[in-house]
Amino acid sequence: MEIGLNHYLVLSTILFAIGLIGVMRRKNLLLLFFATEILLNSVNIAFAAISHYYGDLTGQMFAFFVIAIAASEVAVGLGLLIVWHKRHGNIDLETMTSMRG
Amino acid sequence: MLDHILSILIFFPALAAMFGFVIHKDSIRAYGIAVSAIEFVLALWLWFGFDSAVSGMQFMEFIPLIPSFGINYILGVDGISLFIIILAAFFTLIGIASLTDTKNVKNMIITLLFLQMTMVGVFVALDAIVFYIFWELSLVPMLYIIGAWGGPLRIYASVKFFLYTFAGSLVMLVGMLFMAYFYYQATIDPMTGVGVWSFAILDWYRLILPENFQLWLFAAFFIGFAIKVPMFPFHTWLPYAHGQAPTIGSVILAAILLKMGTYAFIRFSLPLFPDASVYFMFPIAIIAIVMIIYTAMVAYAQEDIKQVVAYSSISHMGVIILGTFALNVEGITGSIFLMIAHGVVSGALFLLVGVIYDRRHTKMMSEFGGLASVMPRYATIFGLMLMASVGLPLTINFVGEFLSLLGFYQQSHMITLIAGTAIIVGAIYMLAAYKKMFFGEVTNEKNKNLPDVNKRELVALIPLSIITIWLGIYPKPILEPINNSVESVVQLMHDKAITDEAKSRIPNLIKEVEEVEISITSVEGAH
Amino acid sequence: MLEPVNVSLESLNLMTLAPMLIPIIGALLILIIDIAKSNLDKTLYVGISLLFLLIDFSALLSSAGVFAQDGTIMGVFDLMLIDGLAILSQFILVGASLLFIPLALTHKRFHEFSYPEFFALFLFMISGFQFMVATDNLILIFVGLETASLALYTLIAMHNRNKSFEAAVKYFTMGALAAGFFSFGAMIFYALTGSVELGQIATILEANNYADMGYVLVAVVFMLASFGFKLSLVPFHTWAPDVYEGASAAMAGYMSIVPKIAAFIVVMRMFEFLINSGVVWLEVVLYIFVVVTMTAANVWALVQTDVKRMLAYSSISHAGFVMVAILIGTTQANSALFLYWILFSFTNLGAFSMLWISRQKHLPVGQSSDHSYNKFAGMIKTAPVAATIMGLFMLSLAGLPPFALFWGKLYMISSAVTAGYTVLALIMALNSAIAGYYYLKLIVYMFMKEPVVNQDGTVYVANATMSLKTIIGFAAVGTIFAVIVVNPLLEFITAFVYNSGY
Amino acid sequence: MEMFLYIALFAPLVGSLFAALFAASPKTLIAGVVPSLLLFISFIASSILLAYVLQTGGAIHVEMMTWMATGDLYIPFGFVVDQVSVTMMMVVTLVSTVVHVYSIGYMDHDKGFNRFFAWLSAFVFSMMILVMSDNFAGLFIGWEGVGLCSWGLIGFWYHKESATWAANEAFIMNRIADLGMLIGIFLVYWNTGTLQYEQAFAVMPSLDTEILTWMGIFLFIGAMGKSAQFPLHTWLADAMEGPTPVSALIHAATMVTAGVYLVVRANPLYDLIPDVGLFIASLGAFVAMFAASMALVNRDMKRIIAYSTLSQLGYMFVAAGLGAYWVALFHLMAHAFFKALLFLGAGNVMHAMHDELDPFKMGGLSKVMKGTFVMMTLASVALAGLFPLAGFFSKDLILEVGFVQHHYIIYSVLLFTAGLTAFYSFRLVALIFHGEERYKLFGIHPHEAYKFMLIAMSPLLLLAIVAGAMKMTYFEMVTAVLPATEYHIHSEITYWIMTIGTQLFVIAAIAFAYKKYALSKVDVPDGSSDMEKSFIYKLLYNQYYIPRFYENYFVKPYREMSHAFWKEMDILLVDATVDGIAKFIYNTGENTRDMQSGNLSTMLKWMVAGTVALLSLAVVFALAVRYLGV
Amino acid sequence: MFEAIAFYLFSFLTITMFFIAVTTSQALYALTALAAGMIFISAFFFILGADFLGAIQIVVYSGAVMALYAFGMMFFDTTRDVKEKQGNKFIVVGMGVLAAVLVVVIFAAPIVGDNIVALYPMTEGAGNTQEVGMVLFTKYLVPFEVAAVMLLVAMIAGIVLAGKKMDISLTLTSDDKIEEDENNKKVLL
Repeated sequence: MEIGLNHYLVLSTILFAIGLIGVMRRKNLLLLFFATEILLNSVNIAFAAISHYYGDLTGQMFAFFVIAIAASEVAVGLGLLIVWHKRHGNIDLETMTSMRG
Repeated sequence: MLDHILSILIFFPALAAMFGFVIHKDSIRAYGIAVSAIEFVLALWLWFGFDSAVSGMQFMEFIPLIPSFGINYILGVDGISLFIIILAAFFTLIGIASLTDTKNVKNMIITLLFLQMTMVGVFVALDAIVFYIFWELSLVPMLYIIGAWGGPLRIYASVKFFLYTFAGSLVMLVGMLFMAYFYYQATIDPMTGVGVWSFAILDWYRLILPENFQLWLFAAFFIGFAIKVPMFPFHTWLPYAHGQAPTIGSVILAAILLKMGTYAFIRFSLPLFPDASVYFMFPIAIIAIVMIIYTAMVAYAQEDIKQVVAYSSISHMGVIILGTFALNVEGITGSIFLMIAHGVVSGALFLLVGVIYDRRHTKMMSEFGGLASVMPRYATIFGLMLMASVGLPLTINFVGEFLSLLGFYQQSHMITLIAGTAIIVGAIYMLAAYKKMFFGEVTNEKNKNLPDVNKRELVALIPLSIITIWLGIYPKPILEPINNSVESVVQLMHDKAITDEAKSRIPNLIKEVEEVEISITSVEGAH
Repeated sequence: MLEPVNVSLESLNLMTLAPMLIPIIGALLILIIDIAKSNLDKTLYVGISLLFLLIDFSALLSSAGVFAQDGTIMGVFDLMLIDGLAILSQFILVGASLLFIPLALTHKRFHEFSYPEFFALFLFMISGFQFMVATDNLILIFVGLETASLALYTLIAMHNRNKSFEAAVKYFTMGALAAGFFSFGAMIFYALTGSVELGQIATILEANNYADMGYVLVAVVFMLASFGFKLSLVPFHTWAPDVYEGASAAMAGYMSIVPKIAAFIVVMRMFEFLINSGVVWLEVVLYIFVVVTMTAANVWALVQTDVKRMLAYSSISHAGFVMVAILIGTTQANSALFLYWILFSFTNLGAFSMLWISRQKHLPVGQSSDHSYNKFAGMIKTAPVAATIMGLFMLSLAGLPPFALFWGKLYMISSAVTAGYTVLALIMALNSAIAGYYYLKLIVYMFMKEPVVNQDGTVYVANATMSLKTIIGFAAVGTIFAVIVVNPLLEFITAFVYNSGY
Repeated sequence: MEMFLYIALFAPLVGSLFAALFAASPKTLIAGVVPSLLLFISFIASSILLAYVLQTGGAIHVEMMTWMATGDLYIPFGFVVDQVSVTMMMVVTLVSTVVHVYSIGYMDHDKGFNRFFAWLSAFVFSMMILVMSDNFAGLFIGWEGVGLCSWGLIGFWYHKESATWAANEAFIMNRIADLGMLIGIFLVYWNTGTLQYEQAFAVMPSLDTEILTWMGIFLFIGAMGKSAQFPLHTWLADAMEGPTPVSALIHAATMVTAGVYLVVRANPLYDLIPDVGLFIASLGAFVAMFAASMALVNRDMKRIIAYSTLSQLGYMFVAAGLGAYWVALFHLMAHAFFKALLFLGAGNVMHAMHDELDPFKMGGLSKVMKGTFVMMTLASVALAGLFPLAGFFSKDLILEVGFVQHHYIIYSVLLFTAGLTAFYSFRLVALIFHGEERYKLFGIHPHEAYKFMLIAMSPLLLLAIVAGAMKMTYFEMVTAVLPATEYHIHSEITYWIMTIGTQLFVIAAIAFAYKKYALSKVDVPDGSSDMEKSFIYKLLYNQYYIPRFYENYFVKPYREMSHAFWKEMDILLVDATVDGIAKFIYNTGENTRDMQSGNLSTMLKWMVAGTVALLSLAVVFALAVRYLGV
Repeated sequence: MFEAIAFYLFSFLTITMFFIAVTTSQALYALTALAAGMIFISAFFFILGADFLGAIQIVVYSGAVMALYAFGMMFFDTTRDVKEKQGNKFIVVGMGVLAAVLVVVIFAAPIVGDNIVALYPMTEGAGNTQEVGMVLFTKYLVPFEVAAVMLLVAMIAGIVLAGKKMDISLTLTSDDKIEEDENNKKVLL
């Protein structure tokens, strides 16, 4: 039973889907950010796998930068959450509906 | 100076309007009159310098605008457009001279001057895009005039006016782009594979399109023009626009703006798509009949005198359309003449309605009655204009109406017979309205002491009355240049026609073909 | 063993980096100055930003000169790609930024401009966008995009009021999702071709004759979702109205132009080869996208009661309109995209600036939003010049000739016509007509109603300073006399686009 | 001679404009005198022209200027004075001079004195254009011009509802016919290429009969309107709302005969289409009797005379239709004289009776109004066609034409009508001038009209008496341009039997009328007598219910339809569709804006939903490619 | 064989962990599960020979990011149960699953591997870190530097947003008030 590239791709997809579910169902912003991390991580697996199977380093590069991006996003995201929390005392996205229509 | 007179005619009022901002509001009226009088003199000068014997374009101007896309500032005037330009200048002049609104006169006059720029521009533009620019731009001042000085429903009316026309002309724009593209296709040099973009109308004239292309393009242009005219069933903006607009707005709308549509038919639809014109002749004629009879009946049912005149405009525009689609010299000449005639007469009628509105602040006919004894001069001028509107011989309208119907008779007897009821139904609503307003005893106390027309109003009305009769008796100075230009249009159509039907419908005037046609064979391959 | 790599400095073509490095240097300078001495006036930072943007602009000019001579330049291990698209889009990016920065000099004091960091982040953001458009490497695109986006989220939030936080959080969260989509799409492309460079990807896919159509399509779907978000295509547009409303008007205007042109460039690079090699599916989907985006956004704009929100929806609609260029994919269409966007920048930035100068710190009495239509009622009476200028922008946005945007629309529709998209051309035309309504609505309020908010008109220029007025005047003049510049612009653009192979 | 032509033509116009100068000012005598003088000048000029025509036998043809010229169409203002038009000119100028002078007295107390003369002279001018024009378009100018003036004059007392209504009715009815005329003109133009009489008629023989038939029919429709032939006749009776001189001039002597003039003028055309001619004759005969029957019971003096006019027009059309153009023209002339006289006499009576029109309320006026009495009686005699007055010569001639051409039905109808004519004419005379002085019941003190009015009428009286004598001169003159057919009954005996028989029949009718209305006691009818209850009486009295029919089946539906078109169609259908489209778009926005709920979670879901939707599309497509090889 | 077992084991573990991370109502569980999932992912990296990446994964994610989140959680006090109202769960899960299924349908087919050339092939005998460094500092030097800028941006953003200066909004304070405060030398800026 050879584990091929497609296996990794399917795994990546499943994790991505989980991330999507999380993005859609989470109302707590912090937990929602968790889900976005999952999205990026799932892609990283695939990149590493492709890189491996093709014997090409570009995939690893991509994954490397994705990690960097994920880290930066956390910083900005938490900053925004802090500001919001200071003002409202919660980080529930249901409270963010002052603009609509 | 005559070399650039068209540009001067266009931009002088606009520049003057700019300067108008710094004029004090007490003297703005004098300023407006002066500017429009100069403009009118310039227009007359144009007429003076115009060579009636020449059928082609005169005073052509050319400035490259976007040459890489074939858009250039090309102007020119021929017999077809000359008189509408003069009419536009004339109506702006008397419009300003007889202006009675006192609210924001300054804005009004500046707007009118801008409007004048666009009106002149439309009729002298020989580049489709330049034409389109002025065509669209004319909506803005009118929107403002209706919306800012109009009646209680003014906003609805102005927005409706704007959007309806705007939507229609956008479809037309697509048609223009197609036209330019076909020209490009036709001029592709087989060596380089590169064609020439051109939006110049005269270039387009040289293009012969396959019939099905003509049909589609005709339809695209038609929507734009039909809404502007307005043709049934696209006419419903007009009663609102007229009903709500201030007097000056209605006057200019009826006298000039509506003519843009019919003018465009003659400038674009006929020579560009002769076969499609023949193909659609009868459907359009039927629409014209509906316009004539149906709107005349609706006019009869109106309670507001201004609406009567508004609907009557539509009815008359039906005759103009009919004459245009007679596709022969008599009909087209007649329709152009009727454009001018209707401009004068309906303009005058709206002015007259304005006169009574200024005095009583109502336009409902039931409020009046017996005005003939209170305001005899008013009644007389109104009567004259009414008779002109009804198309009595020796008034200006008759010449146009007669020629239009005469022209169409060659194409269809039955339709002309039905369309001819214009003279009956027209008389019905006009006489009924006149009777309600002027005849009978003066029953309403408020009407007992109405002053008759004053000097300012006469300044506008007398010239119009004189023109109405003068051109009714002696239309030749106008008919002749129109005729010459129309003959070249008809000949062009005949030469360009590709179907046998069209060849037989459009008369051959047996003149030497001046231009070599570019035939498109490659257009089919475009899609 | 790894061989040592020999790199000659010439082959790196470091000059290709210059335009991106200049704003970074400017940003760092600002940060350093702030560290050295705090509490300096914002005019200094505005000046520095302007200065560096101008240098950037001239650097771009020299790149343009080089491009005109030698054609496309690759640099730094072939990572940087300076072609016509990159240069044109950077001109728009930097040009619009030049127009934006002076808007910081408002009469009233707003929170974000009290930070030197604001200007630093702004310059970083520009550099991020510049990187994004000047490469065909998905990694650099991604990194540039994120740099710019993260800065942008912060800039929005720095306006410091509830709505701007809300806007920033919404934008951020959806942006994170879009980033996920992007990386997933890139991953599939990589899986397919073993490359993350768009040129390479195109070559390999074509060589394979699109054997893995399924993979390609899935990749395209995720890319579409990701850039659909950036370009605010329906249904990925939902952030746009809220973010525009939450951000300051100036920022909103800026956002309607700059991030989108960057995204357009990437989309053009990414989809053009697919469309041209006959991926019917993409054509169909893009067709649906542009039609839905144009129409739906227009329809929603109709029912808005707030001018800024209306402009937000209108910007969405314009984006849909321009997306047509991507769908058509001819040289004419791509040139039209740039022409349209340049003209749009003028007009839209002008319109938002008009909102900006009428901005008050507190809601006007009886108003529920900053820029409700009601606030502008009767403006012609109280502030005639401002009303006229605003009306001008509205007419231009509506595509009324001869104002700026008309020429863009004209050329865009013409490109549809030329490419045989007749129905699409008609839909575009009719959408312009629908759009006419809501632009007209503002004109109606300004010109035809009686004033309700105040009688002296000061509210409309409450925030005005010389620099704001200059920018608005500049935009207005550009809007009116666009016809003069269209021809040289068009020739310039067409040459650049054509020589880049698009 | 051209100068006289222009004088004859433009003198009335000058008079009209002169009077119009004073239109808005209070009564000025000069505004009446000057136009009358000018008309007299016109009359003199016409007479000179007549003399010229008589002498030379030629025609004067001038072309003043171009009117319309476009394409192949060329219409000048061209005028021709030939035997036919000069006859008409004479009639017109003479009668109108008389009427003008008469009106100075008649309109003496009217506020609109000046305006009246402006209109009246304008009418004469139009009529002159009508008869003098050398082409169909010029004819049409006059045609419409007289229509306009007729409108202005019928509605002269515009404060009266009935007057203005009648004016509009007249105008509109005429317009209906004018459409026919216009189409006729178009037919002429497109088939002959010109509108000049001479050239057009020259081409006509070479044309298809069918086309000619249509031409004839449409032109005749025009004539039917102006000459108030059935079914377009109702306006004429209503037109009596105008001042009486107007009725005399327009609705008796001149305008209504324009139709006859047209047929006569177009004789080369109608000669080519005898079928249409027969139709015209039959219609004429029908109208003659039809109108006479209505005159029998009417109780409005002016209407009775109007019906009589209608009836006589029928006679003229019989003659014209049967090709006896010169007879028609001759009767036209004679009729103009005695009918105008009759109307003017009626005007005197009205004045005397303070605008009372019901002859049943008069009676015995012969004592106070001797002059008028004589004139009206003589005019009635002429109308009845008794020897030796004008009517005898002209009317009997028409009977003969019918007889000679073997149209016996037409002949009998006309003969019978002659009796009716005599009856109603003398019924009127008897009721007005004889019997009890019923007017006293109403407290009226009648008085004779001004002397000068009577003097003004005298030329007409003279002509009514002697016109018949000019028959042969006239015949010789007009046959230069009209077909010179003489109508002689071959057998002398038949001729005498017929003539005397006719005369006796007429006299009997007169006697009957006198017996019934002058010698026996007459009550003012109150609807109670048996006769008044009879169906025939009601039918006749209500004008065969035709006006009501028109009101119910044309006017009312038109009004209702107009209203429906406006309210139901224009507003509820056409405009509502336009607004509906706009509203639909707007409401779509209103209904779907909830998509933008402002909730971040929903936004994210939309994004994912969009992606999933795209994915499904992509996968379906991809699978199709993979497995179906699309 | 070993590879297969490892793959399935870690697949199971990551999927489970991430699933818990998105479904649990306990924020702490979610955080822990996420951190665990991250670490399991690094296992894949090691399996695939991307040692450098695996190391980075553990350091950056489990070290830095998770720590940040943990601090955040403490700050926001979300350690208690999070009540999340759910609308229609079916839509959420349905769309997620559908997305997965759709993509998986495509991914089930092998990729046509023609014409793929490794641009930056792995070199025999060099360590992964060495290889990565080689590429990173040549070809990807620019993205690397940009990433540095991005981190700088993120840092500034974090500082600015969380800073004290954001507490009082100039945007909402009227200009007069600001003047006054400045004149009173209150430290606002």
